[in-house]
Amino acid sequence: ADQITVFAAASTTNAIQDIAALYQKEKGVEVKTSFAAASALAKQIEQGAPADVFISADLKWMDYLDGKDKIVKTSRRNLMGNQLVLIAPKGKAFPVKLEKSFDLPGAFEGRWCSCVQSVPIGQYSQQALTALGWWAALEPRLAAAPDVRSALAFVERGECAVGIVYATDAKVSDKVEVLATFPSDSHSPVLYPAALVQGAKPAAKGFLEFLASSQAAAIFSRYGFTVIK
Amino acid sequence: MLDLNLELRQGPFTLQGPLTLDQPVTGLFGPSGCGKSTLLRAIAGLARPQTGHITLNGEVLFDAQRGIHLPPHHRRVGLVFQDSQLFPHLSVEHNLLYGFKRLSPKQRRFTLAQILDLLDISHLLQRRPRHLSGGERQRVALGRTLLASPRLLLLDEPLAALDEGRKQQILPFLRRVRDELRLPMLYVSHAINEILYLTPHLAVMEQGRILGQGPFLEVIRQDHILGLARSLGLENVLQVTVSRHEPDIGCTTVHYDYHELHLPLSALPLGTPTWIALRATDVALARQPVTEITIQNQVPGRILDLRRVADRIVAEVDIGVPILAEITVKAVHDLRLAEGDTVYCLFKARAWHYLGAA
Amino acid sequence: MLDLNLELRQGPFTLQGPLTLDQPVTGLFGPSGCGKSTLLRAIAGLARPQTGHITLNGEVLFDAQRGIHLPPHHRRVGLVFQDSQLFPHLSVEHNLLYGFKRLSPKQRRFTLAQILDLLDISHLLQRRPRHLSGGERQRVALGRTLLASPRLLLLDEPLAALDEGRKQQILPFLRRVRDELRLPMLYVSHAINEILYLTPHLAVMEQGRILGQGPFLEVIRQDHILGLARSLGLENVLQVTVSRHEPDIGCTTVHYDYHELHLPLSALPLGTPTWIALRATDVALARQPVTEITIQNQVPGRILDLRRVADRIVAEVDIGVPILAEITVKAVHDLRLAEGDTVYCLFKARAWHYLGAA
Amino acid sequence: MWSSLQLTPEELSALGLSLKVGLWCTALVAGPGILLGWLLARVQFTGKAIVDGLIHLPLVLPPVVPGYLLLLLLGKQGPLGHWLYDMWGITLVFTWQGAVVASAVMALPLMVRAVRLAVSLVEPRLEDAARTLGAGPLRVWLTITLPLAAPGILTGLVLAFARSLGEFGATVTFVGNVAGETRTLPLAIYTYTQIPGADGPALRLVIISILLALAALWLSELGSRRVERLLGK
Amino acid sequence: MWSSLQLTPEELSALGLSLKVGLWCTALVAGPGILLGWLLARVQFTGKAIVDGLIHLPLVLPPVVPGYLLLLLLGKQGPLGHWLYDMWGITLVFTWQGAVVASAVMALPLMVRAVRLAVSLVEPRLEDAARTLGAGPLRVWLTITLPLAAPGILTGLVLAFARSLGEFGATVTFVGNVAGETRTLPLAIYTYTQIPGADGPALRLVIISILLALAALWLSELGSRRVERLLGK
Ligand SMILES: Nc1ncnc2c1ncn2[C@@H]1O[C@H](COP(=O)(O)OP(=O)(O)OP(=O)(O)O)[C@@H](O)[C@H]1O
Ligand SMILES: Nc1ncnc2c1ncn2[C@@H]1O[C@H](COP(=O)(O)OP(=O)(O)OP(=O)(O)O)[C@@H](O)[C@H]1O
Ligand code: MOO
Ligand SMILES: [Mg+2]
Ligand SMILES: [Mg+2]
Repeated sequence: ADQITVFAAASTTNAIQDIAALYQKEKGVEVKTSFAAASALAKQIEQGAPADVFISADLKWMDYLDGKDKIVKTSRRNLMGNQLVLIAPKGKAFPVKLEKSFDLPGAFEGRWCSCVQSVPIGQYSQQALTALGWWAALEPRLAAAPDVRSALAFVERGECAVGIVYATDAKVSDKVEVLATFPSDSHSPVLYPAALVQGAKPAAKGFLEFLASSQAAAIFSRYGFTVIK
Repeated sequence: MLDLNLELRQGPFTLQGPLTLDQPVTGLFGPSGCGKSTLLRAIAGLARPQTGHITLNGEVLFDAQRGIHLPPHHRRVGLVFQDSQLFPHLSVEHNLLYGFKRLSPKQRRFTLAQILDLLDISHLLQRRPRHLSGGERQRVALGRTLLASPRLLLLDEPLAALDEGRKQQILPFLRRVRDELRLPMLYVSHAINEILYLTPHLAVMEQGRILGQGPFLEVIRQDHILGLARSLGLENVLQVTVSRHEPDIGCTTVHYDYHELHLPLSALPLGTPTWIALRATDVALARQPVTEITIQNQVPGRILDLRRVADRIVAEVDIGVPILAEITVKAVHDLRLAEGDTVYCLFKARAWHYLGAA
Repeated sequence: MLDLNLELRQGPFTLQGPLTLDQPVTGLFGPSGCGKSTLLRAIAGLARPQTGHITLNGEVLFDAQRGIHLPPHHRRVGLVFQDSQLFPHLSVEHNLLYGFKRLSPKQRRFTLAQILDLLDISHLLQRRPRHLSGGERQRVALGRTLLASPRLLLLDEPLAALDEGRKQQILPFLRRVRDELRLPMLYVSHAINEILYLTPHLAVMEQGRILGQGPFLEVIRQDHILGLARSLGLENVLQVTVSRHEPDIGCTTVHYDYHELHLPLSALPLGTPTWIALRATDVALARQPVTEITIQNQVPGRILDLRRVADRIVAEVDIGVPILAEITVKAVHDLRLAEGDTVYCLFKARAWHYLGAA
Repeated sequence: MWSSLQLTPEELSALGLSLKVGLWCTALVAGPGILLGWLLARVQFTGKAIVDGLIHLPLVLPPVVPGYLLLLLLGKQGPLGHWLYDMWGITLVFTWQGAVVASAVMALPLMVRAVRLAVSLVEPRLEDAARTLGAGPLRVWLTITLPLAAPGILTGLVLAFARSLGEFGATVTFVGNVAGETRTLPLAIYTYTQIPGADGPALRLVIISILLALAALWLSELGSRRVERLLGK
Repeated sequence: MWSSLQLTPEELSALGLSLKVGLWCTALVAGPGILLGWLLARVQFTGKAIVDGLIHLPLVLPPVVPGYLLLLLLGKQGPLGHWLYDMWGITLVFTWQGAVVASAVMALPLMVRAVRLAVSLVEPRLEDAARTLGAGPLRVWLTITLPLAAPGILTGLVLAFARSLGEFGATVTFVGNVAGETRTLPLAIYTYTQIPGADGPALRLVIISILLALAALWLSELGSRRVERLLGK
């Protein structure tokens, strides 16, 4: 049977696993997956890793590989999107208005959680908070996590009064409450691009197409992603 | 003062037996591997017997039945190890002071200077044990234990690696320690003359058992230990009393029964009962008193027994006490000696040695 | 066969001097810390001198100038360490076989059974060194080196921790090794009688220097070594020739010049020149020959000198060779002895001991 | 990228923090490490296997797991963290003290193992000798066992310091990545590796780490030579 | 979550892989670790400080850095990786063999340190004794030095195995996270922690890790008792 290898950003783990299993069952193509930080995956592909499909958590690592001619440009597409939400530990919710007039920095004490600005969620957070005029006041109070899951854990454990995570993460946690969803114009769109890696096996093409199928879309939305039409 | 009765098994070996030390110094004597070191370890508290008890000056150090096992550091029993066991990370000075510095001045029985001087180790103070010779190590180990001022001193071949000169220096010191500080000792050595210099009291071990114990003479006369005296060349031991000192002619006169003996000058107080010893080979026999001869001691006696032993004859002569004389077959022929004859036993003054106060 | 001249500095200590060993066995004698062990280590190749050379049977083991330093395992020089240095992770058996099993059968000079038997260690074969007594360890170390069949044997106080009985067992064996296997040895001991049993050849060290070397008598008569003989109680050493054996009366007769001496029976072949020794305290003096006495040897001589030494008198009597006699002041008074007098020296046969073939 | 050999303020802060955390971690781990190492080498007690297992856990699990467990235990809502805060006003999460705790937990097994090894090689007869000289267990331990195990203690401390310099997973999970507070060198390096094309700054930090480690190793060599001399080698 | 005590195929695969990687890592690290540990303890040579530093690097850097360096060096395009592939057809990236290499690199400093410590505590006089018995340097090394350093070697092997069981950062960076090939227990745990709400399966894996570690420790205790008996303690 054919076999393909999919490198996917860690935050897509659950969805991609399900889709891969489904694809394997339907098409008889064995799908191997490797989940890690997009940065690690990109570097591995750059070094000639035997990946057929790359699914990134943001645009910049896809651009990075694109710039190095490591992906098949024509195959690149955005699979899905996500939203940014402001969360608080369960039971510690407070009213928030995502408007410049609202004083978010004054509305809670201590630190807030997101990720370092070098990972996408960190960057989106910065953009959104800047847009709302809170960044300068909140930047020193940032407790960054290496990934969204860790950021979520800090809020779940009440270490941070608020946090900014993806809607997909907030959705599955029963220990946090969503205070508000950031308007999509307050930050660059959260997009998950996918592409064939240079030299990918022919069978990979089918999988990339399957990712755009309605079956896949159902799975994405089940996990809280916004499906891109 | 030390009383014990115990059984200690280690591997195939079992140490066993009662032992009572009521003498200032007791020599512990026995062939290699008979259990001497193990016994010392048990007394010091480093090895725990399976059964029995150990009592020191009435204090129970160990009692299997009552579950008492006083730890070593509460026993104040000093042990000079056969293989020195100096602390490799400490200088000689700190090795010496290890037990000493924790003592209150009142408890200290020696000063560092005294010990350095006696053992001639002042020049080694800053050295590490690794940079010492075998004998130097042994001396430091002895000094370390002495400075810890124990109430019982266990010495495991402390002078084995030392030259004659050093031994002659350290032994008198140990005797002073015995007499002046009244520090009791259990002294393991294969050199019987070292032991006898310190004490006539002996415990003899073999294969884990204490075969006998008591005054040297009594112990070695016991049938099962007889070989010992012979192998040591110390067959004659007498108890005598000091009657006269003549320093000008270098002579000390002692007596037993109604006999007088002339010995080399000693410092023993008059009237002191003391043990003296003589090899059987140092006894000559004559038919008549001999005049014009430097042999001072000529004691008449009766031949009890003439036995051929290998190539020589051992004569037992009764001079108030039985004395063994080892003489050649030729001499017996020439003199036509026979049992029952009266003979004079000739002993050179300097052939006797003092074993110490009785 | 062994020739060396070297200088080796370690810390404040310097080992220095030439040494030539051309005898089957040489005794190495000297006070604690004088450098005996260091010398053995240099010969074995474990310590590297700063200057000088070491040659064994014409082969250069070490030469500072030529930069030659043969590693220890190419020297085939066996060293029995003062502190045994058994391998703690190997059983006694594997310790013993460590050097042995690598040898071709032709190179082997002993069998395991021989060594086990001699040293009486068969029952220890499966033990670990940690579970051995001090003397047992020393015996295993000796056995291990013997089994490695070296061409030169360096022994560093190999019998120090052993009882008299074991020494009497091992020394004759070492003598057989010397005679039958012609295995040369350098034997360090503080017990001069051990050394003299194996050889009359001695090297004497002090403070890192080799003071003298040669036949015992010559060495100890050297002014700067004089104290040694006294401290050992071996002031009289004679070279004699065996003239007669009388086993029935247990007597061996020897002669020097025109004098005869009666000694205990020995196994030396007739005509053999040999060394015998006697303590000064074992010599008695008489004005006349004494009859009817068991003292066999009565040799006339002339008093050369009468010296008071502490509480006693040392008389030097010329009986063909000078003999020292230690007698009491009282005896000198009683006999009115004076220099120039003719006296008879009385020696008991059994007071002599054999030092070995000259 | 080498435009300046001068350290940027961020680099300086990460370096200083790493050094601080490393030294505190080493100090914190020393006592328990020595005690536990000795205990495991010398004392037989029930539950020894469990203590042994617990100590090794941080080594056998991916670092984020101990980090997460620390968060559960020492976080504001954690049983111990709660108590620490109420009783002493101590907060560990998001503070450099927390980073110290995280790397100490990760370094402990290394320290314990090294000490245990060295203690097991100490000659018990020397301890016996000390006891006959009147030294009680504590004095024997302090004056004989510990000094003779010093090479192992030193090795353990070096390993602990080194481990702390490299510790990332547990730290970031437990105390997050807060600039100037918990952003040690590894966390700063991680931050740069997440930015495409930021290899230069990352490499600078890596080199700073390496230099710091070399300096520490060099110091430890000096120490180990001292120890060897102390032990009379 | 405890619905079944039976391991799922994924769990089994991760467990088997961890075990395989751990054992191979331990085996791989043994030789160089012993050699380097002995070298650093006993031999003076120029560049010793550099060798020492190099060995410690994986310890002092966050694990992703050595992982990335391995990728650069041993990747298909890396100088060494290229050669390995051309000459021997060996691919390390994304293979379990690569995972072995990654954890071996991370474990090496621990192994080296333990061996070095033990060798430095071996009595050189015993080696002297062996030499006078005719043993050349190699035989002395094999029959005296190594056996006497056995406790250190054992400790080093335990640490190496444990480190390999917990190794995450270098592995995921160098060989990725491919189920059945490189997804060892730590990577599997990571994968679950990336799935919101999958704490249960993650915990199961953590417990499997712990049990595996305990089993390994228990085995090593047996070994260490054997070694102690061997050393006549
Ligand atoms: N490594 C060393 N560094 C400095 N000095 C040393 C070293 N080893 C030995 N010494 C010194 O060298 C001298 C000679 O030591 P050596 O062991 O050769 O004496 P020895 O004659 O064998 O004495 P002993 O009869 O006591 O064994 C001693 O004074 C000793 O203190
Ligand atoms: N740990 C041990 N396990 C088993 N047997 C031992 C142990 N230690 C000593 N032995 C044995 O116990 C016996 C007594 O040993 P010990 O050391 O007391 O003898 P020793 O009389 O001091 O001998 P030496 O004069 O040779 O020093 C020996 O036979 C020895 O082999
Ligand atoms: O193995 Mo980690 O999680 O990069 O410190
Ligand atoms: Mg003993
Ligand atoms: Mg010596």
